Amino acid sequence: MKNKKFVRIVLIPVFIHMIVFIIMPIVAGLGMSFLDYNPLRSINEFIGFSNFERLLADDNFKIALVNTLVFVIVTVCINIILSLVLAQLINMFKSNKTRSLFRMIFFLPCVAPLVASSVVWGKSIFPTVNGLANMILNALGLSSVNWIGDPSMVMISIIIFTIWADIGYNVILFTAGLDGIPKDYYEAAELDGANGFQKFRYITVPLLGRTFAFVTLMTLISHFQMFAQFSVMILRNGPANSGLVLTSYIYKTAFETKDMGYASAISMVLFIIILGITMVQQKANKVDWEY
Amino acid sequence: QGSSDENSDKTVLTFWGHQNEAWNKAYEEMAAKFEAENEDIEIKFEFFPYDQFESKVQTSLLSQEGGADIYELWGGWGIDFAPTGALAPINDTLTKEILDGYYEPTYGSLMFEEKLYGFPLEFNIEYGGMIINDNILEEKSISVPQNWEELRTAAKNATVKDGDTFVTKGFDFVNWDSVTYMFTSMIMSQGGSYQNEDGTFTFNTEEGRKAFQELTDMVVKDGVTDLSGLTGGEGLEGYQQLFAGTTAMVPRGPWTISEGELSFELKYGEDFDYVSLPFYGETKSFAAETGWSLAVNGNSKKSDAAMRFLEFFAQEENLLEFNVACAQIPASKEVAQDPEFIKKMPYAEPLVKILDDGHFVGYFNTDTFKEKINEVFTEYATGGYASVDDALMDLDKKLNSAINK
Amino acid sequence: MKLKIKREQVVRFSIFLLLALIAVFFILPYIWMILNSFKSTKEILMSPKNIFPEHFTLDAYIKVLTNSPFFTWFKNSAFITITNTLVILFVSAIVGYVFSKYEFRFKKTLFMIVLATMMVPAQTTMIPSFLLIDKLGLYNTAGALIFPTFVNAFGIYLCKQFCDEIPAEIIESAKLDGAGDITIFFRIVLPMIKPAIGALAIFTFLTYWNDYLNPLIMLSEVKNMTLPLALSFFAQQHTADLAAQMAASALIMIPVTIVFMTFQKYFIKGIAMTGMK
Amino acid sequence: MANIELKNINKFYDKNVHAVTDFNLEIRDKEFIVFVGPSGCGKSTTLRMIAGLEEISSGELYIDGVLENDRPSKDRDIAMVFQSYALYPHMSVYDNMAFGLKLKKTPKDEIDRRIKDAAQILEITDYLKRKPKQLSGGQRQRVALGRAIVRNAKVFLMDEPLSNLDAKLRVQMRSEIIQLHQKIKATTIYVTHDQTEAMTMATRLVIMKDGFIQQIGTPKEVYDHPKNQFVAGFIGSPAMNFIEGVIEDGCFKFSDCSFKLPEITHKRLTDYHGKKVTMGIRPEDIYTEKIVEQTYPEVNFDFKIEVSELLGHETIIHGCIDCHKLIAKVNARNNVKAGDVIEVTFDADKLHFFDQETGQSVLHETK
Amino acid sequence: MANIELKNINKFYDKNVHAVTDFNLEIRDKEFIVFVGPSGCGKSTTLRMIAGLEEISSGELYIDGVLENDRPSKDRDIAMVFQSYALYPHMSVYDNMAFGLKLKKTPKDEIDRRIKDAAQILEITDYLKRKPKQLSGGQRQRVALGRAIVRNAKVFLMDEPLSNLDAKLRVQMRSEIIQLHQKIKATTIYVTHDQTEAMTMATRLVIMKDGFIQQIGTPKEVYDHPKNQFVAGFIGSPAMNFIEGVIEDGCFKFSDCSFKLPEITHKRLTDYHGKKVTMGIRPEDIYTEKIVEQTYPEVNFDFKIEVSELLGHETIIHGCIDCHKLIAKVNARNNVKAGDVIEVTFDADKLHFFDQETGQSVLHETK
Ligand SMILES: Nc1ncnc2c1ncn2[C@@H]1O[C@H](COP(=O)(O)OP(=O)(O)OP(=O)(O)O)[C@@H](O)[C@H]1O
Ligand SMILES: Nc1ncnc2c1ncn2[C@@H]1O[C@H](COP(=O)(O)OP(=O)(O)OP(=O)(O)O)[C@@H](O)[C@H]1O
Ligand SMILES: [Mg+2]
Ligand SMILES: [Mg+2]
Repeated sequence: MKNKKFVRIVLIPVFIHMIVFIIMPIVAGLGMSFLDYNPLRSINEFIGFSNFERLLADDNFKIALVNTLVFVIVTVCINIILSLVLAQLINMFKSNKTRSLFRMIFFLPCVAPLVASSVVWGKSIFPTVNGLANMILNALGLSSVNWIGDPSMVMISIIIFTIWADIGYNVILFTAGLDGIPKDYYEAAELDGANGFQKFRYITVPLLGRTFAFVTLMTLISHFQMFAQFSVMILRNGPANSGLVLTSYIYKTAFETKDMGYASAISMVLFIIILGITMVQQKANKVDWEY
Repeated sequence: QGSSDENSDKTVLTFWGHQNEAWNKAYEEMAAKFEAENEDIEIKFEFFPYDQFESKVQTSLLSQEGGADIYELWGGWGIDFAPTGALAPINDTLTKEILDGYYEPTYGSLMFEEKLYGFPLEFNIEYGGMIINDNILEEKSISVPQNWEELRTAAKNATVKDGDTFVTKGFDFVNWDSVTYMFTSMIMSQGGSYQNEDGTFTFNTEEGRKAFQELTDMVVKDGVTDLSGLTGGEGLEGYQQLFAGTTAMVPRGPWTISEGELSFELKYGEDFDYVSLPFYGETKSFAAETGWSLAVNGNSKKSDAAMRFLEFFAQEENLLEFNVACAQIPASKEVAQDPEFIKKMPYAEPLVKILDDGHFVGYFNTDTFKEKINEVFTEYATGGYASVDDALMDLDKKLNSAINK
Repeated sequence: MKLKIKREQVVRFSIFLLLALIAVFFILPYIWMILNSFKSTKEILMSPKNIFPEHFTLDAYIKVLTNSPFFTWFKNSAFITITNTLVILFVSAIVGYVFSKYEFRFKKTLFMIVLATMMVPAQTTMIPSFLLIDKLGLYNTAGALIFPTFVNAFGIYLCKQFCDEIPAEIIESAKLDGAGDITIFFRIVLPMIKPAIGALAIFTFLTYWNDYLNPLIMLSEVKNMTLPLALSFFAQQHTADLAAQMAASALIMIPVTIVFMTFQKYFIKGIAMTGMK
Repeated sequence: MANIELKNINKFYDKNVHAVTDFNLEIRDKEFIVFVGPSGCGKSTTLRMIAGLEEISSGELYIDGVLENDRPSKDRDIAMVFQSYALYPHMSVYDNMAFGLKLKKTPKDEIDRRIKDAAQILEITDYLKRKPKQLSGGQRQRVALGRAIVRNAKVFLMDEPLSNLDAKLRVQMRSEIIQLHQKIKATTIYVTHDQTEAMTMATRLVIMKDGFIQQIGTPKEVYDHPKNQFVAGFIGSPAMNFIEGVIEDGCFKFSDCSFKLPEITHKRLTDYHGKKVTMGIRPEDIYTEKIVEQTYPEVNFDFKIEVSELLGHETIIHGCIDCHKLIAKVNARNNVKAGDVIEVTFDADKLHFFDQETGQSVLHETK
Repeated sequence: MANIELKNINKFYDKNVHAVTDFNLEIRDKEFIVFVGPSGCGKSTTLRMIAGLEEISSGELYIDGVLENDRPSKDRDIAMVFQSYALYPHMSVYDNMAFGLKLKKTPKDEIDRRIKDAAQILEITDYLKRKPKQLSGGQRQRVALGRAIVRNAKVFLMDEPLSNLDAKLRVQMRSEIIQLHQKIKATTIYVTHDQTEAMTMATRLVIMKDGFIQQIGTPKEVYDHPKNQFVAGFIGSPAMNFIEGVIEDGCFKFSDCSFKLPEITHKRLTDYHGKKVTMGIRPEDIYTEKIVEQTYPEVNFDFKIEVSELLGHETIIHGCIDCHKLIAKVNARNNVKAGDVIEVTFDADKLHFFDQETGQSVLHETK
C-alpha cells in the first residue's frame, strides 16, 4: 500500500551497494577496454576501439573463444542429461535412505574447493605415468591415455573432471524436481497406456521444464566462469593452446602480460556472450503452464 | 624473529619473497646479520607460494598502501614495473658497482632509461649445465659427453623404448626454458643472432634453421625424448623423471640438485652428477636472462633503509654466503670467480667456467618469447609446418607482433 | 505374482549396481587423495603404482599443520565465510521479501538488474574491483572479501521464490494483528522461508569457503590468507610437495564435508524447492 | 461494538477495472451483514477496503463516526478471518492467537486468559500446542475464528471462511458461527458466494453484481421479494425458473401455453399489458400433488422429466414444459423417473415478473 | 460394456494398515456404482486396486470374467478421472485427450473424430487448443471426463471428481455426469464422500467404513432402510437424530418422555422389550404442522429452539427436547426463531431402531 518507506529503506542501500561493487566495476572495466591500461601508470592512453580490433586478429583469442564454447556446450549438455538420468534412477528407489546416500555421494565433489579437486586430479589422477586413471585402464588391459598432454584429449579430460566436480548440484535439483511432479500424472499416463519410457519422455521430461530451465541457466552461467581447473590442472594453456579458455586468457593477459586494457576488452566479450546465451536460453525455455 | 617493539623508533622493513625453504632461511640469516649492524632497522619477512607470488607483487604494487618495502623480484618483471615508477631506482654508487662488476645478463632487464631498478642476486643460467643419472649411464657404459656429437650419440644410446612408450629417455631437453635457451644458444654458438638492432626478431637465418632442425630431429628422428615436457600430461617434470630413474640426461639449472637430494633421497656424485652441456657451434656463446633480484617499492617511505639493506647484500662476503646458502650462481663476477665459491659449490664449476660467454637475452618479456618458441617448436615437431623455413618465418611473425606491439 | 515381484527386484537391484558403480567413480578420487596423503612424497614420486602406502606416515599432515599457519587460515576462512553467510542470508531474505510482497515502481526492471548481475563473470570486474577495494582501504583485510558480497543475486532470487509461496493473506493477517513491516519480516516471513535460508546457507558457505580467486587477489599477507590458498603454499617454484598437497586438500575438505553431511537433510529439503516454482 | 458507514465508495484497479461502484451502506452495531454475489462482483474488494488492505479510490469509510480512509490496517482494530485461514504455519495454535495481543503489549496473564476463554468457546483447548498443519480443516477454521475473537476487535470481517471445508463440515461451522455471533455480538461482515450461507446467517444481506449493489435486505425479504431478475436467480437453490412470455387478457402466455393470473397479480401488472415480460417461479413452488392442482386448476402443465435426482425426502426433477427447461423440487414420496411425463402445478401466488429490458421486478416496483 | 467382480478383496499397506477388508461386489454392465463413506474408509484404495494402480493383497478381481490381478494397468482398458483431474499441464486440451489414443496408435482421423465428438457432448469444443491452466475448474473437470470418454474404455472410474469444485458448479456437473452416463452407458464406479452426490447419482450405492462394506443398495433402499446406525447417520442431511431409550409397554421411553409405538413397529421389536435401544428419526420427519400433530397425537413434544437457519422455503431448527439435542427441518412458512419453544410431532411410521451394541438396525433385520 502506501508503505513505500520500508521498500526504500531496504532497497536504497542494496542498490547503492550494487552500484558501488558491481555496476561501477563493470563500467570501469568497459572504460578500461578503451585504454592502453596499466594501473601502475598514472596516465593511460585512450586508444578507442584498438583493443577490440586487436581481438579480431588475435588467434589465441579465437582459440580461447572456440574452446570456451566447446567446453561450455558439451559440458552443460552432458551434465544435464547425465544428472537427469541419475536423478531418475535415484528416484526409482522408494527408500529415503538409499536416495539420500546416493545424492550425498554425487554431491560430495561439489563440497570440495574446485582448486583442491583440480590439484588432486591434475597431480594424481590424470598424469600419464603416475596417474590413477591410467593405472585403472592398464589394470583393465587397456592402454594408457595421455589425458592432459594430448591436445585432442585435454578438453575431454577437463570435461570429465568438471562433470565429476559439478554434477552433484544438478542431481539434487533434479531429484527434487522429480519429487515435485504429482504422482497423478504418472497414474493417468499409466492408465492411458504409457510404458516406462513413454512416461519419462512424455511426462517427466516436459513436466520438469521449470527445474530444467533453472538448472540449465545456472549451469550455463557458472560454466562460462570456470577458471580453477584450467589454471591448476593443465600446464600453461595445455598443448597447442588446447586448454586455453577465455577466463584463463583474461587472467593471463591481465596478470602475466599485464595488458589490462586488452584483458578488459576480452572480459567484455565474455560478458556479452554470457548475457546473450542466457537470454536465448530463457526465451527457449519459456514454460507456459504450471501444475 | 626480533620482537617488534612498537615504542622503539625502529624502522620496520617488510620483505616479500617466494617460498623456498633454503632461500627463506638464507634471507633471514642475512637480515639477522644486518640488524645486528643496524640496530635501528628491523626486517619482517613474508614468503608466498611461488605461483601466487607474481600476482601478489603486481597487485600490491597497484595498491597505494599495502605491499612490501623490499621485494624479491624476478628480473624479467623489471621490464613491466620499472617504466611505471612503481619501483625505486637503485642509488648511484650501487648502480656503478653493478654495472662494473656484475654479469650483463643479470641486470639487463632491470635497466630503464639508464637507471637500475633492482639489485641482481643470481645468474639464472638455463644453458651450460645438465644433470645426468649416473646409474643409467653406467649401466649402458656411456661416458659423459664432451661435445655435441657425443651428446647426440649418448642420448640415442641411453634411450630405451617399449613399443611407443619410453622406458628411459636419453636426453630430455623439452621443457619450458630449455628449448628456448638451447635454440638461442645454438644460434649464437654458430656465430648467428636472432634479434636485430631495432628490436625485431629474425630466427629464419641459416644458423636458425640449422639449430631448429637439429633440435627437432632429436625429438622426431632420434626420439630421445617426446614433447610431454611442453604439452604436459606427465606428473613429473623432466629432471624429476631423471631422479625417478626414467631419464638419463636433462639440461637444467643447478637448483635441481637439492631436490634430488631431499625429495628423492639420492646422493649427488653417486646417483647423479652435474656436468657441462657441450656447445653446438664453434663459438662459446649463449643467451641468459636475469634471475632473482631485490627491488625497493617506489611508494615506500623507508626506501633509504631499504637501500641500505641492498647495499649490505652487495658486500662480497655476504653475497658469497648468500649465494652458497641458496645454491645460486652468483651475479657478481667477483663472487663467482672467488675460489672459495667453487670450494663450497663444486658442482657449479662447469657453469662458472662459461659465465663470461653469457649474453643478455634481450629487453623483452621472456615469457611471451618462450611461449611462442615453444609453440612453434611443438607444432613443427608434430608436422604442423611444411618446412623449417615456414616454421621460423611464422615464429618471426608471431614474436614481432606479440612483443613489439 | 511371485514372478512379478522377482522381476521388479532384479530391475531394482541392477539399477542399484549401476548407481553404485557410478558412485565408486565419484568417491574414488577422494580415496586416492587420502591414500596419497599418508605416503611420503618420495613414495608418490618413485612408486606411483602403490595403491596403499608402503610406509604409512602422518608426516604430510604434521608438515601442513606445523609448517604453515594452518589454524590461522582456518580461522580466517571461518570468519569470512560465516560473516558472509549471515549477512547474505539477511540481505537476501529481506530484499527477496520486498520484491515478492510489495508493489512499487520499476519493480520488474530493478529485479531484472539484480538477476543480470548473476551473469557478470568475475573476470570482468576483477581488476576494477581490486582497484576499488584498494581505494576503500580494504586491500589485504578480511573486509575485502566481505563487503563486496553483501548483495547476492542468487540469494535474492531464491528468497523471492519462497516468499512468493507465502499467501498474501498471512501477511495481511499479521497487518490486521497490528504488525508493522519489520515485525512481519522477522516474525512471519523469516520463519516461513526457513528451507530457503537453509539451502542458501549451505550454498553461500560452500562458495566462500572454497573461494580461490578473490582471496588470491585481495589478500597479500600470509597471516590474512584463507584455506584454499593453502594448497599453493605447498607448491614451491619447482618442487611440489605432493603428499603435503594431498594432506592439505584433505584437511580443507573435511570440515565442509562434515558440515554438509550433518545438514544435508535440510539442504536437500531447501534445495528441493529452489527455483522449482 | 461499532457501526460502519460506507459512503459512495469506489474502487479502481489499474485505472481500468472498476471493481466497486458507488457503494453505500450503513451497518449498525452488532449486525451480521453478509455480502453475497457471483465471483468477481467485488465482495472481497469491499471487505479489504474496510480492513485497509486495499486503498479506497474514492468515497468515505467511517467506523464509529471516524474517517478511516487513510489509517493503516494495523491501527484499525479490525479482525479478519480469511478463506485460507492464513494461520501462521510456524506458530502453535496458542501463539497464533497470542500474536496480535503480544504486539499490543497485552499482559501475559491477560493473553492467557483470553486465549483459554476463546479456546473453550471454540472447543480447541486440546490443540493449543499443535501447529496448524497438524489440524483438520474444521479445527483450523476454529483457530482462525479464535485468533479473531481474542483480539476483542470492534469489527469482524470474514472472507468466505467456509469455502475450503467439505459440505458436511460447512453446515456445522455455519451454525457455530451463528452461535458465536449471538454470544460475542461483534459487528460482523461476512463474504460468501454461497447463497445457502447467505440465507442462513445474515441479519441483512447485501447482494452484489459487477461492483454494484443489487439489493439490501433481510434474507426473507430478498427471498420473497427479489428486486430484480439477477437477485431472483441468484438466491434460492435450485435457482428460480424463468420463462419469457407476454401478458395478455389477464393471462401469461408462453409458446403454446397460457394461464390466468390471480387478480392482484394482474392488477399490479397493468403497465405491462401486451408487453413481453419474464415470469419466474421457484422450483419448490411447482407441485405434483393433486391437492395443489385443485387449488390452482388453471396452472397445470405436462412436465417431461429428463433427470430426476433423489435427495432423501425430496426429488429434484429436471425437465421441460413445452421446450422450456424447468427444474422442480417435489416430494420424494412420488416415485418419478427420467422419461416420465407428469402433471405439475404452479403456485400462482408465488409468481414473479421481471421487465425484460431492465430486469427489475415488476411486482416489487409497484409494491 | 463390462461387468466387474470383486471377490474377497483385501488390501494391506505396510503389513499393518488393513485398508480394505473382504470386499465382495458384483457390478453389472452399465451400472453406475457409487462408493461412499467417511475419509480413510478405503474407497480410493478399492478403486485404485481395480485400476491396477495399487496391488491387490489378496482376493480376486475379474473384469468380464477374466482375472485381472496381475495385469498392469496400462493393459486393463480402464479410464479414470482423478480428483485433481491430473490433466497434463504441458499439453493442450486436444493433446490431453489424444494422448492415450496416440499411444494405442489409433489413426489420426479417428482420434480427431472421437475428440470432436466428445468435445461436443461436453461443450468444450472452443477450448480444445487451450492449456489446462487457462480453464476454469468446471471446464477442467469436463476435459478430464473427455479424456476418459474418448478412450472408449470398458470401465470408468472416478475418484471424487467434483470435490475440487465450488458448490454451485458441483450441482451442475453432477447432473452433467448423470446425463453423460445415460448417453454412453459405460460401467462406472464413482467415489465420493459427499452423500448428496452419492444419493443423486448412483444406481447402486456401496457404503464403506474402516475398510468394511456397510451396506449395498439403491439410494432409496439405503435411505429408507439403513442397515445400521452408521449408514443411517451417514446418509441424509442434516443427519438423522438419535435418541437412546428403552422399549417398555409398547412405548419408547427416554428421559422423562415416552410415546407409544405404532402396532407394526412394536411387533417387530418384540426381542427388545425392556431393553435399551437407539431410536432414530430424520429431521424431515419431524413436523410442526398442526395437521400432522393430529395424525400422531401421541408423539408431540416441546421443542426449544437454539438456532434456526432459513433455507428459502424451509427452515432448519436446532434445539432440544428435554436435553436431547435434535435437528428438525420444517416448513419456512412457520416463522420460528431462536429461543421459541414450539410443539413438534414425530412421524411415528418413519422411526428407526438400532441395537445399542451392534448398531444393527432392528427393524431391518427382522424385515
Ligand atoms: N489486484 C487486482 N488488480 C486488478 N483487478 C483486480 C484485483 N483484485 C481484484 N480485481 C478485480 O476486481 C473485481 C472484483 O474482485 P473481488 O476479488 O472483489 O471479487 P469477489 O467478489 O471477491 O469474487 P470471488 O467470489 O471470486 O472471491 C474482479 O473483476 C477482479 O478481477
Ligand atoms: N500408501 C499408503 N500407505 C499406507 N497407508 C495408506 C496408503 N494409502 C492409504 N492408506 C491408508 O488406507 C486407508 C484407506 O485410504 P483411502 O485413501 O482408500 O481412503 P478414502 O476412503 O479414499 O479416503 P478419502 O475420502 O480421504 O479419500 C486409510 O487409513 C489410509 O490412511
Ligand atoms: Mg473474493
Ligand atoms: Mg480417497
